[in-house]
Amino acid sequence: MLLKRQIPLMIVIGVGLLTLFGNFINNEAVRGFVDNDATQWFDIIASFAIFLGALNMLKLQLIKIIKKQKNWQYSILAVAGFAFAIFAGFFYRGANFITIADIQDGQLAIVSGIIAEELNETNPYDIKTKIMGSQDEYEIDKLFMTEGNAKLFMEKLTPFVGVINLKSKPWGAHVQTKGSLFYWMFINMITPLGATMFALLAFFVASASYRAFRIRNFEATLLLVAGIILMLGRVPIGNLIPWWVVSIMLMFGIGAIAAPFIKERKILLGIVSGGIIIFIIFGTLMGWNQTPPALLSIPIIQDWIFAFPAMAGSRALMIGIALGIVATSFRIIIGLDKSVLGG
Amino acid sequence: MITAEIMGAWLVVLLTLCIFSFLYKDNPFYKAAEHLYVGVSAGYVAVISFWQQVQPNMFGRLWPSRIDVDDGSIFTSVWYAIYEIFNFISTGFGVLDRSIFPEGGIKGFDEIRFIYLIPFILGIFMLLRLVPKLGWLARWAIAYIVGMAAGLRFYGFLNSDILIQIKASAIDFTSDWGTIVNALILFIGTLTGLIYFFYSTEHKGVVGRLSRIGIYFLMIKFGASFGFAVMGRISLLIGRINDLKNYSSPEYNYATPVISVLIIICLAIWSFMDGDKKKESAA
Amino acid sequence: METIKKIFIVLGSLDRRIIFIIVGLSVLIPLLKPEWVDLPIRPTPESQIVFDEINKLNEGDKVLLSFEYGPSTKPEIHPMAIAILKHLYAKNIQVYGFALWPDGNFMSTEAFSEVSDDYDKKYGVDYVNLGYKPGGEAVIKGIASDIRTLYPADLQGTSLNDIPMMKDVINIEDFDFVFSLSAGYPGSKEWVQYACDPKNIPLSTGCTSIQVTDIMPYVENDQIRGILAGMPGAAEYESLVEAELQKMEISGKPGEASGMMAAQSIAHVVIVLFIIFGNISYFITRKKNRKG
Amino acid sequence: MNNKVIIWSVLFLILLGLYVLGEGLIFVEGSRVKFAAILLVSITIYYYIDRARSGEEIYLRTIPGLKALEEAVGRATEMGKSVLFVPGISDLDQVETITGLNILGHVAEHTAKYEASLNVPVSKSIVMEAGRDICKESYLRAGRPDLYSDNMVHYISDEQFAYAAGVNGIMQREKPAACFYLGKFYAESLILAETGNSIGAIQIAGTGSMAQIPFFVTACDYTLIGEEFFTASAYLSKKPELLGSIKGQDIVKLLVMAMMVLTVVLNGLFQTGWINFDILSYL
Repeated sequence: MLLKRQIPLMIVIGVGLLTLFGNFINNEAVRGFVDNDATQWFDIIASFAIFLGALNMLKLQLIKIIKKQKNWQYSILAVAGFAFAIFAGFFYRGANFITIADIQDGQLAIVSGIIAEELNETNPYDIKTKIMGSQDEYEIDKLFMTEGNAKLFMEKLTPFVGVINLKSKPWGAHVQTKGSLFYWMFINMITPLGATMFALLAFFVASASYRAFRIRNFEATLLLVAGIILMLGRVPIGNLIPWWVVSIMLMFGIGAIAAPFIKERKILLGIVSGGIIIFIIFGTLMGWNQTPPALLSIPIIQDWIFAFPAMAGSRALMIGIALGIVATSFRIIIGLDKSVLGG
Repeated sequence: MITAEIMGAWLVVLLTLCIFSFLYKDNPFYKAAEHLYVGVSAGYVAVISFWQQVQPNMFGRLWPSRIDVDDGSIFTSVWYAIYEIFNFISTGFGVLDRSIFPEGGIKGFDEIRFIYLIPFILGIFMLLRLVPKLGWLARWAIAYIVGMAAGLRFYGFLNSDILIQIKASAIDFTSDWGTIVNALILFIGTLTGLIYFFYSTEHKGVVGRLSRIGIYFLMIKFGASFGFAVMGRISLLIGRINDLKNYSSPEYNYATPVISVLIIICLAIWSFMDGDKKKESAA
Repeated sequence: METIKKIFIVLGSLDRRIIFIIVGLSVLIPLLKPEWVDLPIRPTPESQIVFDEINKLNEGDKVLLSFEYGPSTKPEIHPMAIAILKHLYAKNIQVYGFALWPDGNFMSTEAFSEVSDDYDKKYGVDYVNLGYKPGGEAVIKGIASDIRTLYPADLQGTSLNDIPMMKDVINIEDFDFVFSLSAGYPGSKEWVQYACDPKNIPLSTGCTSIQVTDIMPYVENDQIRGILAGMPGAAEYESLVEAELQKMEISGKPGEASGMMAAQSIAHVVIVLFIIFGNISYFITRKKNRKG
Repeated sequence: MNNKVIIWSVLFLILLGLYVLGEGLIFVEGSRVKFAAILLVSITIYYYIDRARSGEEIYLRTIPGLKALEEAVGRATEMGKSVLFVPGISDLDQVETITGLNILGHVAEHTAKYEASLNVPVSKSIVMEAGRDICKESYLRAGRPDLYSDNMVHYISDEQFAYAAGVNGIMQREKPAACFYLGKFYAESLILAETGNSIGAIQIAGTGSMAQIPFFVTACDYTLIGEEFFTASAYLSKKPELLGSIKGQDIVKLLVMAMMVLTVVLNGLFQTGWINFDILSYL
């Protein structure tokens, strides 16, 4: 019982209090530990948690394959994808590059010509200056995925160059360099899959806008109107909407607000249509066609809605959520909330 | 000539169209792409956090490069002997070339920090959660993460999301009428918004009316988030269709048109066969 | 009148896939033919504030540019990264790249390589890329207190001591400005809470549209100086930077986001029409059911 | 009761005094207000949790959402149709999933009483186990264990959109009269709410994920917004720490609102020069 319950709880309370009041303690040793080492430990354990997540996923997929549950064939793809990522991360580096040194005199022009053609750059001149500029050896700015391609290119250079050798980026940095298999996997597998999953949502939002977003009460009306004004105001097409269209929308808005107070349908319709006609006549007389007033342009209205009413709602929500998180963190730090430690 | 570049482009188009095929119906193409994504992204995140954090910051601190740390004592040579054992295991008993544990220690830090054995052990405890019998050890590691996250968030949210927001509600009465009115709207909106999330009294009478005004401000805020959410999703769709457009050029051997025709044909065949199967099972 | 009502009722039960096709076309056509819908871009006040804040920086200042977005949010944020880099390079400001997301490494490498050659900036002197560390808020706290314990070496593995521009940089207080390219958690909110508020370093951010309303209160009282909201924000910043570059007679490639504004506008109009028609058909069917 | 208040406020002053004394030596200068705020919030919340745990009845207003849930189950029984409950797509490590399952217990009690059929499709196996225990217990408490069957709570798929497609299938086939979406949701909330709308079901949603609230508000008949969702679950769970914590949060909310009003007033007076105490320099 001590090992399973008490000690983890002591860790939570101890680390929680230390991190919280670490912000106030003045002596260097404690502050150094809290701000640097403690955060480093947090990052290291967070990395192990990521490994745990990956292994968990792997376990689930393997069970699905072994037990031949529904759609188990697709789990093979998941395991194969995971294996490919590990292979590109730990076993096959790629990112090979070539360094050349002491080019035979007079051959510099030919060498920089070959390099320029490989990097399909227009003039070999700036490569020439770079080669002259480099002290002992010059690293050709091209990374080859496979050693085979690199060797092919080396043959073209060997006759003109004294020293030439094939190197590859150090382990660890290969995970970010352009020519590595890992980078190829990121650009050609993770990017399209990740990005397209999100792009699907645009379609779902569109069909939901048509079939689900209804003005069922005054709150939903406020929400949809604010959303529409924001969507139109934030894109260039917003400034094309003429002032009289905006005034019609305003009159409809006033009609919607007045609706609960005026029972009679006919009177309400009369007020709204009358208002629109007066608005337009007044507007054309005042010459709004040439210089439309700021108040009747969607982008300006959108700026105001964004900066004040929406801001107020956002601040109220932010304080509300922050209080919830502060209360939950407080319960965790004094050890009241044990469910957080898991099953 | 098929280069890695063109092969990559075709793969991008294939995977993009497989995911988009979900719009027609949940079909084998979508399931395949989805499961591939689950596998690859899990592996990807694990590799990145190993090479970016665990190897340089943990192993790097336990076994820094020996030259600047070696004081010739037996203890250091024993310590680096362990390092060699780790390397022996990690290179598949000497088969592969050295990768995770380079020759003579990891460059980066200049002193051995034995205190970093603690996160190393806690990290291993975290992995033990997979072993049913020893699963409880993981709680120690989770406790550290939960405790520190609570400490960080208590201070961070209280300071930035409450104290500074109170300070921000101050109104500059010397400025022009327009700013004062707007600042008042902001102030009233925030107060009434907070009253809506109040649970200690019934929302009747004055409190009821104030909370109604509060919900109106909240609804305008949700309207703004609704507008932004639609805007964001459309931008991402534009990004994808722009990629498909770029990859339909001859430079990539017309990847998009060719693959989309192929997928449409396969989908038609599949849904035709799938239709029969359903009829049989239904009959 | 009767026939119009019948049309709306039929429209009311439109099949989802027809709506998908309409949305698909409303994005594809303006992308293929951007010149049909060529509209001037009007910067919102918040984008203008971001531009003015960065324009105030002068030569030799140090800016921390943090990449916390991935492939799925690249269309919104990457054009911002390119525009910000152009602006900073044109003013000869030193750029320090960080990443709080694993994918941030690739995004930063791509952004740096795309722009640095046009302004012939050298790695290690004008810009450096320190890369990603897992841990979210804890990483920001580490950067705020001591960068060297967190980052022994940069992304390419060269240790910090032999990078010239890292010489006198200890922690966040040595930076004149922080710009967070953020698409979620950890992102600009955590930069405010764990670095820029406690150490009061000026911070500005470009983020995905979905996040804007959650960090708006920070923008209102200058905890974050202005905000670039989604792809339209990127397009606005691009047009501001282009105007500035013309003034400084520096030629540069046009921005990506501005070209997509046509598609964004048309798609928004289509969604707004969907909402309006959806509600009209809803009212008509409801009134008919009540009568029928 | 009020001598506890005195004890706590004396303790607060002592701790603050100690801090002020230690400033510069042990403690950092310049964050006195932050330290006082942390102390004040902690003491207030602990004070109310302590009162709740010592058995005192904590008054919380009725949550309209819960009433809407009960009415919807009643109407579903009248129409002889089933009730669909979606507990979100996250695992038990998310607070919102636990909150959703709490409310599931309450709904299950009503479906047992009204003898309406309940259908709970889930996306994670652990959530399925927890859901089955909660439903069994509720049916027992309502005195109708015979009506409970294990396949009421059934697993569909781990993947986000495949799960949404599966739940859509159930909605179109069974045409439930009431659909409840209570838990942590991401973008799939749109697909569920849209299909629920197309079959004319009464839809009630509740989530802490702020990004999905706008879509739920426009597509569903009733939505429990963020804090309301958590409060409803605490209200049902009758756990003293949760009820006391909510009461404590309410009181802190009052303090925050009072401070905002004070800041505006004092700052206004300072600007017009009537007092020379600048509150902003303190915050």
